[in-house]
Amino acid sequence: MAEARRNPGFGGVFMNGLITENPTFTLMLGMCPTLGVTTAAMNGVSMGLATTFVLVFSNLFISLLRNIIPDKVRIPAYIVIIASFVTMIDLIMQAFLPDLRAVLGTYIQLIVVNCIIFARAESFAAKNPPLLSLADGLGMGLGFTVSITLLSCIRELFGSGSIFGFSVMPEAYQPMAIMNMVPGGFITLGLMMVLVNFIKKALSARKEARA
Amino acid sequence: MFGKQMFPGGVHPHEGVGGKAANQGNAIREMPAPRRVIIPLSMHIGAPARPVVQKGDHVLMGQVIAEAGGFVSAPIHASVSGTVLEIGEAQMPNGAIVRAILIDNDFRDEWVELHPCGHPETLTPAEAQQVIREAGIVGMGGAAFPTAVKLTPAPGKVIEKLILNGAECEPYLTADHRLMLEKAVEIVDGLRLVMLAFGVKDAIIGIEDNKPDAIAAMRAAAKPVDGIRVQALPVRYPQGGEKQLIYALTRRVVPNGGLPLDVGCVVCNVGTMYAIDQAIREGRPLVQRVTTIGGLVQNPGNYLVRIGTPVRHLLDACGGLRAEAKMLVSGGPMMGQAFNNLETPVTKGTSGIIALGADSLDPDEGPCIRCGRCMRACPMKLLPVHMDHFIREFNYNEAERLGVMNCIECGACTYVCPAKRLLTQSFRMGKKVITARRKAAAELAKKEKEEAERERAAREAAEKKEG
Amino acid sequence: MQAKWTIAPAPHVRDNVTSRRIMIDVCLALAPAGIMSIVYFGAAAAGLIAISVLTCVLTEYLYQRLTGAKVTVGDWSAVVTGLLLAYNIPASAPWWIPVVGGVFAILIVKQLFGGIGSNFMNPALTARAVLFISWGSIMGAYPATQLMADTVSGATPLALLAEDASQVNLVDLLIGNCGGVLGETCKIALILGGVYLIVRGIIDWRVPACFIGMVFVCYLFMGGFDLALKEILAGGLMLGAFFMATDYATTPTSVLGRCIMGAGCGLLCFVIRAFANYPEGCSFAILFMNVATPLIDRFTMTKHFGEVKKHG
Amino acid sequence: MSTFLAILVGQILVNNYVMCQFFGICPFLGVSKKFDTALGMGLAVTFVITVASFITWLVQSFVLTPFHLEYLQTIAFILVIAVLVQLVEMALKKLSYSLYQALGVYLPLITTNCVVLAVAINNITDGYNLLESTFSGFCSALGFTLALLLLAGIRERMEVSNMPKWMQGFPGALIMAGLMAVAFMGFGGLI
Repeated sequence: MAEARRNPGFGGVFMNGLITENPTFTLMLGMCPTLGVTTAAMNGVSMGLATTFVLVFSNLFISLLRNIIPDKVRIPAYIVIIASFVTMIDLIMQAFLPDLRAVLGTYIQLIVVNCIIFARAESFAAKNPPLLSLADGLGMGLGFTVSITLLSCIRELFGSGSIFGFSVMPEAYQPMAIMNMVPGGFITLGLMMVLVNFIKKALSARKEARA
Repeated sequence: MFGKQMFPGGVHPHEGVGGKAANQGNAIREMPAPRRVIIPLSMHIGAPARPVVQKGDHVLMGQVIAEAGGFVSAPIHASVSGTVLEIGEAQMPNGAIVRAILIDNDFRDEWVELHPCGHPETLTPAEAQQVIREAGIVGMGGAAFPTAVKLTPAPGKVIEKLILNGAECEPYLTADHRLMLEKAVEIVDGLRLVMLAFGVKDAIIGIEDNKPDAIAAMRAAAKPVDGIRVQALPVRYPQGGEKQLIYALTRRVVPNGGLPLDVGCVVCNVGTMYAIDQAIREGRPLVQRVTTIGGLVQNPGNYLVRIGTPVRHLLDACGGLRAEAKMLVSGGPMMGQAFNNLETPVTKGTSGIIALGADSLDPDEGPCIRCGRCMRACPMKLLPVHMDHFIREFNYNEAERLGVMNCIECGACTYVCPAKRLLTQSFRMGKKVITARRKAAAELAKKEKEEAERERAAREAAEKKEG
Repeated sequence: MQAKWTIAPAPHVRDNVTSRRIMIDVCLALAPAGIMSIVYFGAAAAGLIAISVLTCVLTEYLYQRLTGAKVTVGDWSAVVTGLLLAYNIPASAPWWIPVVGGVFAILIVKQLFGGIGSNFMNPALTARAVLFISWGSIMGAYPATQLMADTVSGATPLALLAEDASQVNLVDLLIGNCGGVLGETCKIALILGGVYLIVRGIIDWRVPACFIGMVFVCYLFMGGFDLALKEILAGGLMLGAFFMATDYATTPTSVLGRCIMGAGCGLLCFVIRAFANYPEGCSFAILFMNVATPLIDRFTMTKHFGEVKKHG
Repeated sequence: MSTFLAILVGQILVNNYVMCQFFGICPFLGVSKKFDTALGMGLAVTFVITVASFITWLVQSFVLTPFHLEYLQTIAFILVIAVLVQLVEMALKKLSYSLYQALGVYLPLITTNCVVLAVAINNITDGYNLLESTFSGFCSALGFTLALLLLAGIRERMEVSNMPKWMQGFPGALIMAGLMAVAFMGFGGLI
């Protein structure tokens, strides 16, 4: 793992989560919400921020408690910590953003089983001091947010002809309804990854050429 | 189960210029002996023969010039009288360079003294095997497996049925066809003698029904003999494949990895049976064979050729090649080997020399379109499309699981493939790799066992010392 | 004078059937239905067919040029996809429908998975389904044929059958004088093409037989002979059974597998037609069976010759 | 009876959790490389979901609702599932070691398989009774297994085809899944 090799500071860990090990495009974690809620850009941002909230606090708390929690019961313990924060954000949303909560539906509750959170708890927060864990949570969370916002922008653009609810396509454009449905999600993300693979290949080729 | 088709799968390969139609009317003619014969020492399956003559020796026709190199092997006889030029090399149709005895012909055709068998109808199995072995007879359909070995059943196995292969399913080839027409009596006689020697009550001669004259001739010859039946078979390649023929004639299925004897059958080519008859009745060893020269040659024909005659001599005798000829094949076009050295000699297994034109050159391979034609063409009911995909991905384990080792390399799948993929070639390669791996694994296991043995011995010795 | 003789692995004779010839044969078999569609729907049909074929061929060509792959447009498979896609579009569709469909079919369904033979779903059908889901109002609007009486304009035979079988005239169904997408209306032309393919040995007769037979039997139990007969002649069943459920790359390779494919398509087609949202179940039925094809292949592997138990 | 048929067809085809609702995508993409592992995962998931549906319904009906603790649903259910997975693992180890060897590796992954939690929550939201909940769980799991096996079959086939390099792995699997989802859309409105 990258964090074992060098000793990056707060910023390094943050950037690592945001770009180098972007949870969606590199680690391929948290696919269900990535695909499930990204029919509109607004949903993507909200889901991303909600996940970030949970990720930051669960990482922080798990890191704080990492020397107290016995190894044997660590998984149930993590789950309880994560589930508490998920319940918290769920109740907050129900109270202040009931419409959004209704759109995102079960996916908010399902943040608890989002493998990004679990994976970061297990592989980072359990081994690193609180501040770094916080940075990791923030980086990963925002990386996730950026990715799913991007995905939801594309899907909203083609599927509804708008971005964040603002119409951007010409009048004559007939929305491509399938982009709002399951196949559209899979295929758009797949194509984005093909593109990422392309770019990575081009970058590594350039790096090799320079070396 | 497979209806009139007689065996699963199969194809109808088409023929070009100089095919069966052009050649089946040409009676067997004796090819004049060449100035020099090149007799390879390994033209059969098994160990190479060991030369027993030296450079400068004078040899007579039919004289043993090399003795069998093991149980699965065959002796080799001089096909001309003359002087041994050297023990040199020859290139075989498959490109391999093997040791060979070169003899300069003195054109006197002096035979050694022949010893016909005194009591041909009361031979014991052992005597018959000995006669056949000493005559150097191997399977003349192309595989060249020593016939005496084939006729030696493993303990507990009995030869119930003798099957004579007169299918000649390869396109272009007509040598067996002509032989059955012209030597029907001798072939049936040979078959009868073998049946008597091995106590076989039942023999079937399978002939594809595109040779009605041969069927009639063989039926006429077989009529006076009890227990011999001539069976017409539908035309379908590879009808002459051992397992396919056994199934078509007896409905018995040779188990995978097994031999025909596992189902009580022995299959012999008609040419082989003719050679056996010659060996028993006249004491003649195998020094010449009938070979078809077909395709794009000026005068196609069926010739009685001395073993060791270079192809160049054959082609010259047929008036040379036509200008369109692009490829030379030893054997039939489906399974034969393309070669480019005109000094390649005719061997005991050379059933034909075929010249093919530009349409036989390999077209570009396209991607597989999964049409499934290869699966329906495969006479072994394998799944060529899947095996090929695995082998090209170097996934030999999966290919092995799908049964690539049972591939008989008949070429039917490659023939039908619309994408022109070299399926058979892919399986040949896969089989080679898998065989090599098995061998390596066996050797490793053996080594480990030895190692363990040695360690144990050492430990015991040490214990003893301490004790 | 040692001549240069070619060395190549056996066998040295090849059948003269090539992938290209197979595809050209399929195009030929599709031709009668195309001609009939132009007769029924006029220049709009011709235009859509041309755009669709052109898009498919061009997409394949450009993709292969851009990625440096071998250009294989010469094998005619893109033309087949283009034709099939066009046949699944109603005559009233705007020009961009076949363009979007063609790019999707060739680029995403076919080339991204490796081109001809590697795709696991029928490109034309998948594109049709995507278009249908996205622009249901365009794809689901079936204009009347030029020869049709005004009274029944618009409604497809399938929709009419769902209400009352006696509304549909059998002869109209057969000659194709009824609403529907371009290529599916004239059943006689489709059957002609299908029989041609069967005779030429290009498709396995078992697939259309199982497919159509299954739908027939299902409807026979549900609504009797008249309904069953009209159901198999209505909608895209003939087009699907002869030309799409027999697509090599996306259907099982074994004989038994192909029978299962046909029967499965028939059953699903019946279920979707009779009970689901979409009036036309044929495309989705075939697509679902395409998805199941690798599994069918897996479980219908034949035993080798010699693996069987000894016969008596 | 018709309720059960509706649940059966609905959970397997029409509202397939993976193909129509985006649940359980991580194991769906992660464990579908080989048919055999996909089968093992499918069986393990089927077992866990069926039992989890049963228990979570009991928990909801006899603990959460009577004590007005509905807001603790997420915590309660996920704990039940986590404990259940642990118990199943231990039980399998004791009772059938061969089964444990076959399925054991997949069990820890199931805790974070959101299908399990989603099914449990949806059972309550849809107002199913105990039997319906259990049956719905079983059918959902079958639907998950079906999708998993279908994708595994396709991926095994693609392994030996000439798929371009940049499609191999996740991108290819995602697009395959997308095309599969197109096929599943045909079942819309079946119930």
